[in-house]
Amino acid sequence: MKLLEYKSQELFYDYNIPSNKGLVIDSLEDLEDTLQDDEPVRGNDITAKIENYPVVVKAQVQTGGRGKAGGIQFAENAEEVKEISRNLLGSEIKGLEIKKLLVVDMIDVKKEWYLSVTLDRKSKTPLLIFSTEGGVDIEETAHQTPEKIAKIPINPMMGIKDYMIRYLVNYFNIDPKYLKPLYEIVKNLYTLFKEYDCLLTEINPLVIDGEGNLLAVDGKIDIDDNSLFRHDDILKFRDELTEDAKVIEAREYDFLYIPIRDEGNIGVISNGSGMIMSSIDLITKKGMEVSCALDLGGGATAERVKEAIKIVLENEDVELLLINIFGGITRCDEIARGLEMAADAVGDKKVIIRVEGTNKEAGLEIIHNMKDTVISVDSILEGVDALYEHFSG
Amino acid sequence: MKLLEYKSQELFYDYNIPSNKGLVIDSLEDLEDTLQDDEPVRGNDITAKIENYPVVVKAQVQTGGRGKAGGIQFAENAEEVKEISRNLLGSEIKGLEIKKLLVVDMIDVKKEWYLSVTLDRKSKTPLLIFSTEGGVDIEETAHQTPEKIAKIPINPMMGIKDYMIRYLVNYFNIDPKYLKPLYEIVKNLYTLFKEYDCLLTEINPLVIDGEGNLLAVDGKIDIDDNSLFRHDDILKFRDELTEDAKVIEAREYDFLYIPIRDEGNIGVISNGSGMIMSSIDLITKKGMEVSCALDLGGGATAERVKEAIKIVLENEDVELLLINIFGGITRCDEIARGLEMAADAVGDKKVIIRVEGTNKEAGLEIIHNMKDTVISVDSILEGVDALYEHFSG
Amino acid sequence: MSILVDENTRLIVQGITGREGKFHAEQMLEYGANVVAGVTPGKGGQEVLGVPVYDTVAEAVEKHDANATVLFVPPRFTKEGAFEAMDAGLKLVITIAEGVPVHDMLEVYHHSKKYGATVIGPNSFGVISPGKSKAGFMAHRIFSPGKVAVLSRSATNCYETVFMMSNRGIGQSTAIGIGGDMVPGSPFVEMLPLLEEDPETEAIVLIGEIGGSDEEIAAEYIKENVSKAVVALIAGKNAPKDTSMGHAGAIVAPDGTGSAENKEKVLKEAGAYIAESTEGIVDILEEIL
Amino acid sequence: MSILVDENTRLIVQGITGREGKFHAEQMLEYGANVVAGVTPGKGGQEVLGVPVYDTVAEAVEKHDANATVLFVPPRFTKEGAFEAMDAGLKLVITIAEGVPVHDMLEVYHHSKKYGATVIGPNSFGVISPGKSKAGFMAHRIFSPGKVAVLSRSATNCYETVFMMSNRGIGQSTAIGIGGDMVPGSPFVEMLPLLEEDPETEAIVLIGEIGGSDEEIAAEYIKENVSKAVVALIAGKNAPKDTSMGHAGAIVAPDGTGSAENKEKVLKEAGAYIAESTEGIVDILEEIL
Repeated sequence: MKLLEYKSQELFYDYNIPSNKGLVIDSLEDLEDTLQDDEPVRGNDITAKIENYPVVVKAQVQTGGRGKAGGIQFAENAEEVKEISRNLLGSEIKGLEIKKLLVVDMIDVKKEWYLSVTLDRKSKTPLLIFSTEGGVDIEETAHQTPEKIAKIPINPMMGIKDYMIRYLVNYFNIDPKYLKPLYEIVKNLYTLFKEYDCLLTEINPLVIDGEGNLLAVDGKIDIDDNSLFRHDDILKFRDELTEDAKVIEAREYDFLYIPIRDEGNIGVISNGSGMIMSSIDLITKKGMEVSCALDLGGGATAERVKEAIKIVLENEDVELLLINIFGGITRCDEIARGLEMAADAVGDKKVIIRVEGTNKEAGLEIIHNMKDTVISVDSILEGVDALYEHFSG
Repeated sequence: MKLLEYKSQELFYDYNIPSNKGLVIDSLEDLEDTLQDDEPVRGNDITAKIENYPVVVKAQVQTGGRGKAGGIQFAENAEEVKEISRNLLGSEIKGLEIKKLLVVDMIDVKKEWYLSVTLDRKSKTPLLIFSTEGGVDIEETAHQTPEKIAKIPINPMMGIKDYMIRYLVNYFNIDPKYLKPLYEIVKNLYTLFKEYDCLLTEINPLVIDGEGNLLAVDGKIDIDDNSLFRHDDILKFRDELTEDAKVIEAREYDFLYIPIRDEGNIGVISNGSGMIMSSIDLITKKGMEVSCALDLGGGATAERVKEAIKIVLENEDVELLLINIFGGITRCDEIARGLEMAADAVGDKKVIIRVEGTNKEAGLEIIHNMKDTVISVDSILEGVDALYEHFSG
Repeated sequence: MSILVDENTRLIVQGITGREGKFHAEQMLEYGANVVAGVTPGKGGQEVLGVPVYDTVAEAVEKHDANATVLFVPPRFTKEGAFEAMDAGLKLVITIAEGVPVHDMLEVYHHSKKYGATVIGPNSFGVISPGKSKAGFMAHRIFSPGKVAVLSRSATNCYETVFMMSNRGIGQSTAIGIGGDMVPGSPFVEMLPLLEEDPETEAIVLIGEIGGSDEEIAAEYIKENVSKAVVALIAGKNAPKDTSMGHAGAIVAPDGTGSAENKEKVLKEAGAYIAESTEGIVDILEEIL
Repeated sequence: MSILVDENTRLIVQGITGREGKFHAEQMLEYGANVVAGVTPGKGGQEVLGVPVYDTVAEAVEKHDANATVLFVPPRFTKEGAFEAMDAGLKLVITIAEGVPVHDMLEVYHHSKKYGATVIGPNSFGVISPGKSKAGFMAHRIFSPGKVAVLSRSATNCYETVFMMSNRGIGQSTAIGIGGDMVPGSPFVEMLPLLEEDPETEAIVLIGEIGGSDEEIAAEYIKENVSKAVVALIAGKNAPKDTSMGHAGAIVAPDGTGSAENKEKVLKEAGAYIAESTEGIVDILEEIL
């Protein structure tokens, strides 16, 4: 789960990582109150208010390139904050609704560094990444000038040691006075990484301001979804993320809904991540495009299968549906009955269905009694061929 | 450094290990105050007072077999506490002065278990030791009925896991209701072991009282001397330990003084632990007995050598002195001059001296000018022979 | 004698009294697996399906000389369960659960290397040596004994492949669910030496997918050390970037790390046959065997 | 080619700018050791004795391709220093300091095993391969090249022995200070395989002392795996129980564990010659060589 910037900044604050203070606005009414009372509206323990203008108003959406899209604006006074907020709140950037704004002090930026701790799947350890070329796309830097990025694997039983930072300071020719504050920030960032089960904790840029202080000016935190049971404080923020409504709806039924391509007109339902991927690969190889996919997981009942089909078919882009089931725990007859129950949602749309495994015969019997827009096939390759016949892309 | 019982109990308390409350008495005056005010005199943060009689008065000395030696007595009322305290305070058990008493509630003992965490040098890990046969000498139990003791090595990166305790509970057929409290105690004891750099944390007995509670009734904690720099709170208790005055005196000069045998009449001074042991071994093999030994460590100056010789020879039991030096950092001439400077302390006592290594010639020249009770030899074997000639044991 | 699991495997089922644990213990017993004991804390002394249950793995190991365990415990208890098993001396720990926190697996991974234990999974169907034994929840009816080993991050893609293999007369020596998580207990590369040595294995099917670098690491190893034929499939070529495809591990990083293209490229360079579909795997196998 | 340290050793001195570090770096250089760099945090860029100083071990390793380090740092910084060295990729870490907390050494010990690094000491004189190189503070003048390896928990007993050996014409292949602490980075048993393999070593002197079980563990190994003659001395036979004899490790437990009697007994059973004194070691060597 990728946190919004303001939530990342709050966690930085909790872990004694100096960040620029800010206040969060989620409605124009709150904004009025705030500006009048000179009191913060943040729903957390950081107190902040606008003390000095100009300030920066930042749209809280999970996408890169916010700045270019007008999501970061400067305000000279309270009127301008209101004006900008009116424009931004509720509007969209790259299809994502802006539900919250973060208003922060304008920082006198002298230098911009990059700092992150990420989970390195190759070495199976946390990886500390640092560069004095911050504030820009780090992947670009990594590609163009890899020597400007230092990567230090962290032994999970050892953690951050000060010699690592001494090394960085020498490598990048950094003024030694930053050794101690940088060490503290890295240590704290790593503690946050570990304690919050993070896949990524990133500060970009880590700024040196006019007074020579280090400040985390923008942050990204990605928390392992599988760990959320032990992070109630994070879990409750999930709904505020600007996610696809269908993803949220599917999650309520314990399904995984994955939007694939905006141009796609095929929906895929299957019972397992591998099959979903294989199905999409084969469809795409034939020159067709998948709009979305839904993973039933194991052992779905007819009732739940019905809901899954409805979720996919209510997507207006979906003209064709491929159901590809290899049943172990999942029973083919339950799948077939689920499709039966979803008849209204299906309407006249073509459904290609392939069932294999547990209770296949019983399933096929039900399917064969359906109207002829439901086409039964015996393998995924046959299924893709059948799709191609009806493809209108 | 082995803590006194009351200090161990205090650490147990700090680590949420239930122990029987007690108060510490170190003078009769304090005792009067305490009994009058109904207030505790403990110099620490545990508040305790005598609420119910009878109580147990326990002499705080670092030796086994206190009970048999009269160091543990029962009192029915305040008068008896005073009486016992008058008798015990300042008296000696096995040559150790009783400086403090611990007065604790009398516990209704239903069962006595044994629990410890120790550093196992063989496996280089902490070792959890548990037995339902507590309250007695665990070494005796280990010898007689080893099956009544469970030893569980603890992976230092893993710590205490609840399955270890489930295993113990089953192995010893313990009522499962003790699983959780025992787990908590073991976990806390291990945390204490780690955080205080312990070589041993032992609860013996761990008692089940009349109400079914687990209570640490007597405890031993041994803390790694080399770690004391990070345990100021412990270091300050070192002086209250009933140690040999010579050990303390020698420590002031950074020497290690080791009392060896009460019956011995030979003192040994050397510059290294290995040589000390070798010298004692060879002397003892010849049928002689060493009274005490002093390790100079490396690079002792003449001035410090003088002090070392004085410390050893001021021990009245010492009739003969062996100085055995293999000089690397230690210079033989400094040793010789130190001996010269200690002439008063030496008096007419025989000194066998062997110097080898750095500045040997200069050292020998000084030694050869000394009176003939100072006998120079060329090897440790010669030295032992020379000792034997003058031995009057 | 097969790798990891065979007729000599004396298996413990951790979580045997749970719904899933009991169901699959029964399946395993039916298949002929030698399930010698179950473990559920607090349920020691009971019997399930005629199998004695203990409170701790250590007791089960002591009493039954067990040498492997399969964990049917919830994801949040998988770390503790795996530690308990390794601590009791077991050198093969098969974990099933989907949804184990990746930081937990980091600990399990590094501990297992230190102990010299092999951890399979999590988010895995387990291990089966067809006709001999199985430890996991795979639909064993589709498997058949033979000489092709299958390693797969995905259960369903493995089933598809094995189903067709068996239908077309190509049996399996051992099939191993590497698991779909970011940090598998045993990535492909750690299974390859066992298969290269295994006299019962003639060819290796490697079903990978997008995300991570484990296929690339395997490719390096294959290039230098594997003489047997390797047929590989990489699923997820057309998955969008930076989007998890269901398996926690099946995600291409924003910088492109973990893309199917690179995996296929290096595997091909290492001499592996690249299949375009599960059916394609079987076509290739038919050709080369 | 000797074990651990020889003319190919490219040595770092951690703590080279300190009094001890500098003094012994000079001694090592005089003896011909190839000290390629020094490390002292905050002193990077300086030179000491013509040796460049770096802030971190990693820099020193990168710039000078160092392959070993000796730590002249205070006991409380030994853990951190050893970690830094291992983290920089060094596989030989020699620690000198007396007074390292034993819990620190537990961490270093277990980490070093995981990394496959050899840690010598602490509370050790270091390692010397006479005539080739040395890393430590031993009085090198008494050593002479030859074919007997010396392992010792005690510096002074080692010096005594080596002094007489050299005087009587018996040289040393390598002498290693195992160290006098409770948990040595490399107990005797870990050095024995190297010496058994070492073509330059014909016999092994093992100078143990009371406390712990490392001599017993060594005896087990000697019995099965060491073909070369082993001459052993155990110091501290007549030390009182439960009293530290100066070395933190030289202490017989109240239950008798660590007694000299048992160590001598099992070493004898393993085929080692038992000497009664340092001089006795040399007598035996003269006889058997």
